[in-house]
Amino acid sequence: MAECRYNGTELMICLAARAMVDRTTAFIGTGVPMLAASLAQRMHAPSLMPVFEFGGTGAILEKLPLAVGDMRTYNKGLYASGICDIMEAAQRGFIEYGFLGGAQIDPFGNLNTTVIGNHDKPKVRLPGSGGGNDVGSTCWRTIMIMRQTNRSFVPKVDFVTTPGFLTGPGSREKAGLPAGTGPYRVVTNLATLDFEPESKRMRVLALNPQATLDEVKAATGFELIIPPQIGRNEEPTDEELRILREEVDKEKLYI
Amino acid sequence: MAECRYNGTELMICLAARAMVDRTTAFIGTGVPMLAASLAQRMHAPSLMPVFEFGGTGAILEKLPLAVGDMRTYNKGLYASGICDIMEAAQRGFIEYGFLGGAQIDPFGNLNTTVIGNHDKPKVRLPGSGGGNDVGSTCWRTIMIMRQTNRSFVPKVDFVTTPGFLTGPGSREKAGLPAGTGPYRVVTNLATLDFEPESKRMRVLALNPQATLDEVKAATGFELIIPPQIGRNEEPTDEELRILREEVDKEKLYI
Amino acid sequence: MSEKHVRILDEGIAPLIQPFDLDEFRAHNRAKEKALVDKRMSESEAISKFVTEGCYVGIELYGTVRCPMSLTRELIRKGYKKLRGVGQGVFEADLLAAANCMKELDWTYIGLEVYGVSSSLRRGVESGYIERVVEWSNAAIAWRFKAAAMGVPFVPARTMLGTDTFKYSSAKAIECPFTGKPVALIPALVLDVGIIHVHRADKHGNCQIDGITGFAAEMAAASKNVIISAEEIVDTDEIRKAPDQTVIPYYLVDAVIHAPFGSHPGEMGGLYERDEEHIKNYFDNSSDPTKTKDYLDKWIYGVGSHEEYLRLVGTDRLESLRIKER
Amino acid sequence: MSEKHVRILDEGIAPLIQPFDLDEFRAHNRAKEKALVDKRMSESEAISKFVTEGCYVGIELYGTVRCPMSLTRELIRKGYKKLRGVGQGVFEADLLAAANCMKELDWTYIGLEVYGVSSSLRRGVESGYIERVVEWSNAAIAWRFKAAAMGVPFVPARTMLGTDTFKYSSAKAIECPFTGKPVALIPALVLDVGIIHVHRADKHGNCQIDGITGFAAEMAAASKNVIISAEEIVDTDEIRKAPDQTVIPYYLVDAVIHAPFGSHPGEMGGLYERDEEHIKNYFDNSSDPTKTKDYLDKWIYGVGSHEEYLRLVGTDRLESLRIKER
Repeated sequence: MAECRYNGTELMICLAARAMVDRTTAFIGTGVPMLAASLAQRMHAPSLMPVFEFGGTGAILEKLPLAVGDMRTYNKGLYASGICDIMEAAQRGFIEYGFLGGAQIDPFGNLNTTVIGNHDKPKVRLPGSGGGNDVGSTCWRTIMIMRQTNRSFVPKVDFVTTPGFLTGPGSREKAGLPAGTGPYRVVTNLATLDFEPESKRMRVLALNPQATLDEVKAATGFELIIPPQIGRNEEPTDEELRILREEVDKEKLYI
Repeated sequence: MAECRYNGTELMICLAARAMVDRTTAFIGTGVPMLAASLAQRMHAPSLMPVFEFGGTGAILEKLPLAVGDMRTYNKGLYASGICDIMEAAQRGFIEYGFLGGAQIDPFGNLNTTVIGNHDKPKVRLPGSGGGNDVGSTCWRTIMIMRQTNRSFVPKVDFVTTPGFLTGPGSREKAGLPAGTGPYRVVTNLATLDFEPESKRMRVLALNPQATLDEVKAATGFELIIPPQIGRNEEPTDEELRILREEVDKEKLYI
Repeated sequence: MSEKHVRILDEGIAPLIQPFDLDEFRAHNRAKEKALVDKRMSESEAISKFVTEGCYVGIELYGTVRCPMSLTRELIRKGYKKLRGVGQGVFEADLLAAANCMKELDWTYIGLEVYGVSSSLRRGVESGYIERVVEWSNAAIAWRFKAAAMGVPFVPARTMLGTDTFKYSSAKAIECPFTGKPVALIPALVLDVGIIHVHRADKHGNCQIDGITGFAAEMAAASKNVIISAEEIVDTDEIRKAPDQTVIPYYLVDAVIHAPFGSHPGEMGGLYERDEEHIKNYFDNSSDPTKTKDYLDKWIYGVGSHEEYLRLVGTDRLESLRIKER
Repeated sequence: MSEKHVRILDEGIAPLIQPFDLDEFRAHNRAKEKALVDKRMSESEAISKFVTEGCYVGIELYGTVRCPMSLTRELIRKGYKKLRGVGQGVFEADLLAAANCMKELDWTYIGLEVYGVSSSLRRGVESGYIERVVEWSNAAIAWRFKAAAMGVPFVPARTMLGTDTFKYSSAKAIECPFTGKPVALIPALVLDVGIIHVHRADKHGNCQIDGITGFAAEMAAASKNVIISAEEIVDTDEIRKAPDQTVIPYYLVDAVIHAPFGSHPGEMGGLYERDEEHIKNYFDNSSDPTKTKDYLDKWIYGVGSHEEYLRLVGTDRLESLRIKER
């Protein structure tokens, strides 16, 4: 790449941040989602409300949490409850954005964080669902953040840990998942992807600065929907980078 | 009656109190149950733990509550929660004694506190179940406290608000109610009654001081089981009466 | 997919007087304001804004304990005649019945505790003015709120079973698919409006309650709109100092009313005792419809606001109820 | 009685590794002590008294936050090899796996958050030492506790549906008898032993927690026996001053251990920060089984008690972690 004003993680944080709308709620996991929400709060979404699965709502994120249950998740917060309360609020429809990552993703946005290989005799045992399945089931819009390679973007995940659009249109509702929910964006080091409304298959929405469509295709193990018009993501602005480095992660925990 | 050392309410309170065992929990409603539990605590059951349905556990009953949710129900208490928490503790098997009253009771200890006459066009509309059905369903031993007349002790209640032994042996379990629960005693102005283990029908356990078996029979609208041996309840002792009047209800709210 | 089944063992005969649609409830909750905005308004504004004729309302806790009486009086003043709602009350339910505000009730207990049966409700039901009464137990009603608060269609229970309370409810009993034993299913109750009185709230609706919480958290989460009255309005910084004291979070709340002595003539734990003389006077007269009307005329229709009501009660009387020490 | 049915739409293939019997749980709860008795004892006494080989244990919250580490270390020292339990952990779960204590797991997330995958658990599962893993989501595990805490066989949910997480669980999906739509049923989980660390407890087991409560209340109520460790033992009068601060009531609790810095190397909200250097050192070495064993030898097998562990950590280090101001 031409210059190193920012690294790939910083870019993904900025792109994820831009996907969030003000005056909504965001279910925050450790790491990139945290930074993205915090950046969004300081940019265009001052009233974005952070929610953490072990009970913290409305914290002032002076220091970035190291764990989804640590004391920073309810620092000067509005409400410190517990996991049932938060998960039930999500199930009731109160949480707009959820963030997810995974070892594998398929064209319908289904995620695998459980095993590579066979469940009962796995090649690699991964951490498991955690809150992932709940976030993917109950939040209105899930934003996936992943490095894009043809080993992780696969035609069929080894294990559907967290529901994307499952087997296609209507299948979430048929399974009993709440109406109108599902994958919203996939933010990668190469592009932002969304899901074509009819087929619910992954589609290229915008390429990252310097990335080419061929690079994106090569890093995907299945056929992406390529619309006639593909956008181009703006580079992180100086202001975004300054806030990210000096305010959001001033302890340099993540970036 | 020969002398007026005590009135009928005081007698029922003393009899109900004596039915309770130390180191157990009691689900307390307003009025007589409150006084009985408080008296038991001061006599033979210092570790009887009072529980109130709106959330109070382990209160020190310096003043008798006027309502099951008032501040006296958690005065210097150990735990102030809410109705779901208390009802769930009862459903989990933590509450030994429940107290109930009613407008009608039948031979199986089923209680009516809902309507006299037809439900949809009632002759008399009564307060309804409240916590009664829950107490009668989930506490291990329910103690009914009622004035005994042949209008209230009836062959069939107009409405089964709260389950006794329903239609007889096995019917509670068949309905799905927790095993081993059910009516334990009926304390009246005339006698203490229990339920014959085989038939689950009401049986005379002991006559009150001065009461006769004929009086009890005359005040009952169905056939009672009369065992070969019938006990005689002891009169309230001077100590019981002193504690009841000077300590338990020192504000003279109920007696 | 298996072709297995579980048996429905029993069904209450009453229809749901407030049918629920969880996806519609989710969409409603999604649209609610998530930013911290000032929600303070008067009782009159809040009731006018959120309570429409015929809607389904719930009032939290018992009518003599931490009960939103200033909002109950405003409901009556507004003249609703066909409200539907949940009856787990004492004084406030009796007043609503006395003023003929209610047409349909999910009922658990409506009585006057130590004072016995509620005369106004008896008259309402026995006369047929109250057209439908559906029976529940206290736990079942609380669990109906809890089911809605969880965002699920029902919760299982081991109460209600085998009784007429079940028969005249809208509950069902099934064979448990895990144990094979019968279990009751208590359906969710999504309220149109929940009305709750608390010790403290900030202007955004973050609420604190001292002592027992009754079913405040569950009902707030089960309601499409929540109206809060509070003894005290505190700064949000006070909330942020102890977020574990928040019982109802701001995002559930739509209106915040500052109502000191808002539970009068009932009590407020730690702040003031109930006004026994006022309550007893009401109850002594409540068996007489004319005297009941006189009470409504004097204490509700005859005053325009909670402030006027408090003036009518009188400062000396109110001060005498205040708890001096803890 | 109707002859109606509802369809079972789907069933997870895993058996319940901890089958439950609610009536037996009720009988157990009935027999528990209801009087206020002194339950203080050491970690060693508590683990010996309540944890038997093969039993099902749960450890509350994440392993770096308010986690009963002194009790976890004692579990390992006691040498159990066949425990079954619930995996929703970080550091404590990794240690239990490193010491080969666990044979069967209800699993939701076992990883090291910012540090990634848990090496010891990976080895345990991939080698087959851990013989059975049943999958759940975080919410599902919490609701399994909640179902047991409610005394009911399941709670409904709208998560897990349609996924392999569901398929490899013991959940079921039915057609809701109220709405006709699919809903997941999450079965109750009654634990043999629940282990929870709190800020404060009295000697009878009444517990207070500052800040978020994770799933402490639900797990305590779902456990047949509860072992509490507490940063501070307070007089019961302190509990009685604020009964609304009690998160776990005494009657659920069987053992109370005084364990200052009991969450070390994890954090304790408001009291001390986590020991990042200690944790990072462990994680950096955890991919190497030999180095992991060295860690266990030094910090667990090499000390006889929590007091000795704290001496090994050192007073200066501990004091440096303490939060000075709020």
